[in-house]
Amino acid sequence: MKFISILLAGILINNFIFVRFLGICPFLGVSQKVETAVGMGVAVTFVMTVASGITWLIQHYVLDLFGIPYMQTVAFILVIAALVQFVEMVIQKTSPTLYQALGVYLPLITTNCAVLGVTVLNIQSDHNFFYAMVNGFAAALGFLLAITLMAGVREKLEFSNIPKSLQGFPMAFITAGLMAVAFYGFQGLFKDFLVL
Amino acid sequence: MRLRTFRGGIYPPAMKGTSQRPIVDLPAPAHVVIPMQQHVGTTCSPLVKVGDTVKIGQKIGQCTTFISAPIHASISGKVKSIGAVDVANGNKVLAITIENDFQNTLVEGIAPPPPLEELSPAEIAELVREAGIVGMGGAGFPTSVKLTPPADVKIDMIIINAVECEPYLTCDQMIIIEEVNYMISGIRAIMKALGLDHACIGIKINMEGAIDRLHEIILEEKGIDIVPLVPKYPQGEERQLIYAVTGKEVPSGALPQDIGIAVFNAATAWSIGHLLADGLPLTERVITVGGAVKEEGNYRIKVGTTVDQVIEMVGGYTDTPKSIIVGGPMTGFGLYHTNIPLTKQNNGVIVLTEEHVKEEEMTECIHCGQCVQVCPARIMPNRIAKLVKKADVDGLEKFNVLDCRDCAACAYVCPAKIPLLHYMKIGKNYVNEERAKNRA
Amino acid sequence: MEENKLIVLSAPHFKSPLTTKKIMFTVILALIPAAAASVVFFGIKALLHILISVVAAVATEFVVQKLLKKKINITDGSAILTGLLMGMNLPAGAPLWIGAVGSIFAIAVVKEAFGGLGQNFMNPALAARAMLLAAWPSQMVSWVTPIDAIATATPLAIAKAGVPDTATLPLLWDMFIGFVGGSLGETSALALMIGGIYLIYKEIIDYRIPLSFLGTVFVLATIFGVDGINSGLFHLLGGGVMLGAIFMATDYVTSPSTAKGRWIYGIGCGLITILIRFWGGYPEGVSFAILLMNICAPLIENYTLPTKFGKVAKVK
Amino acid sequence: MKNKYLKTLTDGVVTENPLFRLVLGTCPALAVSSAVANGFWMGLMVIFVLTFSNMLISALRNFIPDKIRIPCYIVIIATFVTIVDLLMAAYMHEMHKTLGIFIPLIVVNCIILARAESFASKNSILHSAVDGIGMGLGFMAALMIVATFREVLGNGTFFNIRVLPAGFPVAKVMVEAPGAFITLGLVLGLINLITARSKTA
Repeated sequence: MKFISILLAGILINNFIFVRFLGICPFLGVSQKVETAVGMGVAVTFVMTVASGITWLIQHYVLDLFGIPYMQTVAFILVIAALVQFVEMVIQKTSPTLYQALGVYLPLITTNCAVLGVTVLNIQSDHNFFYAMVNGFAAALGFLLAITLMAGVREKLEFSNIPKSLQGFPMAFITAGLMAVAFYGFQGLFKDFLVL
Repeated sequence: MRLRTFRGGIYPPAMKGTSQRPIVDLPAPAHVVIPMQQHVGTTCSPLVKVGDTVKIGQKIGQCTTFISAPIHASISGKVKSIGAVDVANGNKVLAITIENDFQNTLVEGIAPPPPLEELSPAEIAELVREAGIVGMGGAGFPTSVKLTPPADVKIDMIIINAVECEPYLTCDQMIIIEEVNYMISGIRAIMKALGLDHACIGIKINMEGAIDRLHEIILEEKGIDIVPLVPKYPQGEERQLIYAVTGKEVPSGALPQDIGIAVFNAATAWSIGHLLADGLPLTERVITVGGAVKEEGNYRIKVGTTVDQVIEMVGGYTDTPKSIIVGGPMTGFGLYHTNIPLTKQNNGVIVLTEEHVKEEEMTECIHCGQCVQVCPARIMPNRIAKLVKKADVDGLEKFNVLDCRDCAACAYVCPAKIPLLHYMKIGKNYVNEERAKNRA
Repeated sequence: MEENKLIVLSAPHFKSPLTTKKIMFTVILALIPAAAASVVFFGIKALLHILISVVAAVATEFVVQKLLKKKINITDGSAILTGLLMGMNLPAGAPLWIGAVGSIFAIAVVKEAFGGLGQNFMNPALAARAMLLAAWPSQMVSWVTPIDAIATATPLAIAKAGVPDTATLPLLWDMFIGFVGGSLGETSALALMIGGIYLIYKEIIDYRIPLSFLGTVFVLATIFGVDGINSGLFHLLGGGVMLGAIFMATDYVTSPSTAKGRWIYGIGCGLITILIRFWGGYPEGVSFAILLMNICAPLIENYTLPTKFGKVAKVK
Repeated sequence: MKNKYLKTLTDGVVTENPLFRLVLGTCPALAVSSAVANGFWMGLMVIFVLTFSNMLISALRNFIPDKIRIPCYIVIIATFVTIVDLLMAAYMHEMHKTLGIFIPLIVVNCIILARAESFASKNSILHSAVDGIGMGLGFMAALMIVATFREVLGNGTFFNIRVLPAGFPVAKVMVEAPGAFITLGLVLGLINLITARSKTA
């Protein structure tokens, strides 16, 4: 149950983009085309899930053990940066096609605050190792959903005659705002069943 | 019997007020203007000079390439001038103007050909070619070319297009009612030329008189079937007709002959029938004159009669014309002036008044999707129009703009009054240019 | 011969008499029964709500188009329609200014900011309604009973509040006629259906969206409903499903234009509606369902492109 | 000399305002602009981190190997972020709780890394410090402008002082997610409009 709860919460109810404001930069920057948006979303999903696991281990077996929890930010960001580098190298070696598809997005992920955000939140909400990874995965799926939908809408808006001063970022924000209103519909979903 | 049809399409008002008007022979005009291109393919070169005397049926335009059709004088008289004139589709084409001497002299050597039983397929094709017969439904594709398919193509089905789905036009209907025998003998010739013993006639169920006439006649005619079709536009579009009759879709980018089907217009078969009867090349045809003219009706005219001559002969306008169209109102050409010669291809002259020609205000596309619902090619005119505005060639390829068959159903239904057909044509140009560039 | 007066247009030279404007006014006409019903049930307040919303919408359209130096086309009826829908989506007990704010937001931010007619991605009236609900939650649920205008809850809210008690639930017949609490325009299923049938008969709207939307709601509510209280019929007649399925989900601009896409879109609307009604935080989910499907519409359309004629393995 | 610093400062606040012109640091901008006070404190922290990280990176710019410069920058930034995090936790406990996760997330605020990469690694310590202050101030000002709209309309207060009458029906949505996105979008549009006008004028 908790597994489903976390998934639903991450994807719909507490969507990282529309509710928590995490990962806005790539959400706005890489959502012009559905194809690239999906690529970015998939890359983020992978990194967030793995990063959630690794940072959980670091927190519990390094930081807590040595009594230096205040080093969390520094340690986590380094782990994420290293992880992204590592993933990039592995993908490049093992699957050139995947690398071609995701390669360009990987370096951008380091500064995606959703990644650091979810790892910190995992620790704050006392998830165990498994649920930390589930949470990372769910949050990333939420990101994937949001960025894909956004890209779909923006592809359509390409043909719209948007007033000049609203073109680009302003319009992207307004669009995201309207999407956030729609996501209100998921608030309180399954609140009698969910265990969070 | 369940009526057959295709997916999509529209029901424009039929406006077929002329549907029971007998064919009237219009007198030969004082002069005719005969363009040297009345068909798909290469332009013919004139065989006569200014001042020459010509006779009815005399070959005056000749071309040596395979895809073309020779051109004949439709009246006897003197060649007054040779030069470029405006034709219906907006182009300028070399034309021969002949002044009528009203002697109606036939050219020597015109005689009925031997009976069909004695002709070989090649001889039939050659007769048709020499008579200058082309697709008379509007496209103008040389009929002889269709009668001699390439060696690797096996035609196993003949469909006669008697659908006449455009509003106003009724000339094919009257041909069937009054002169069905010519059409049938033409169909027989086509069957023989292609070595088949079977043909289908696709016809709309609401063609009063014509259907009954056909039913009467085919009781005696073996191997000719009637396929009644839903009176929908563009049922007469070649691919939609084939689909309705056979259930087969002509593959995108391919020709009907690639799936073994050949389609001939009813009027084309009719003119082959006439050729077999009297040996006279194609110099006359039947057109519908409709709209705001005194005597609406179906008229037999000499090829090369101009639009203003026709209108004068039918008694002139009854109201101020706003738009004059050669062909049907869906796919025909709007004229800038009426000094335009009518060719073998043209099946109608329609005079529209204020009632139908409104310069409606265009609004933004409201994405109603009507064009998508009606498109017989099942492409998305709404998206294509937007892509054309952005000159997005890749997008246009992706949205299959080249599959558009110019039926104009999209532009007909568009509530925003966006000239979608116009955009589709531009889109096709973009893609074709890009492809040509890539080939180069 | 007045040759130079000939008008040469690109083919076709015949066009259907239907125009954007006619479509808009036909939809407005189809909404009149429901609007009239709302005035009958909720009195002069309903009329005021509707009038204020319409006037605000048209005025906003005018001002924005003037400011953007665009062609003024407030007569095309689209702003009137948005205003009308806005007004009909308000509870009778709401303060009068709220419709004006909603209309201004709908036209200025949801419609004109995206380029105006035909270019927005969300239904303006619905987006504004959801925004109002988020901004003023208490005012936007100030339902009153018809005629005597006593504060009440909507049938859906009663059903959601807990163990369904047949005594407090309104009769299905009342819900069909519209004699229950709810947004102005949504209560009378009868009046809405009259409008809907008229629109389908006039071929203004495609039957696919209302049919799949209502069908999904009916089927799911029947499956998951409890003891005939939360029944399929109850969920069809209660809340804004009728209004939404007939007048809002069918908004051309924000729904897919492909036939297959419209089925998916309608089913999606129904699914999310039931999801929110049965397990969500709100008693009513129609607006959110349609808004969420608005967001999905471009993707749905892109994945349901019609198969072009003759798309078969190439001969030879 | 003086002009150069002044220009850097005004660049940061006005012409190259990180939020309004460069559209960087949008996550915290959306998250903390629900109240002016939040914006103010977030801005202050960003000024602190940005100035010091700029100075340190500028000081070390000749010693950091080019290949690993980004990780080095991140470590430096993360260190300063940890310092403000701890300071806030100690002295501004309420505010620390309100801003929550967005304090550690200053690390990945693109403004800071962007300035390190594009400015501090190429300029003198003093100049980099001025740039940090300018950019930070610009960010803070932008946050507070957006927050003003949101707090006044959404809560009826400005810097926690009530400015709208008590009965005024404030729009709750303004302090929530949709309000954040739409306000920022509209403010950005407005600024584009003003810039375009002033350029043509």
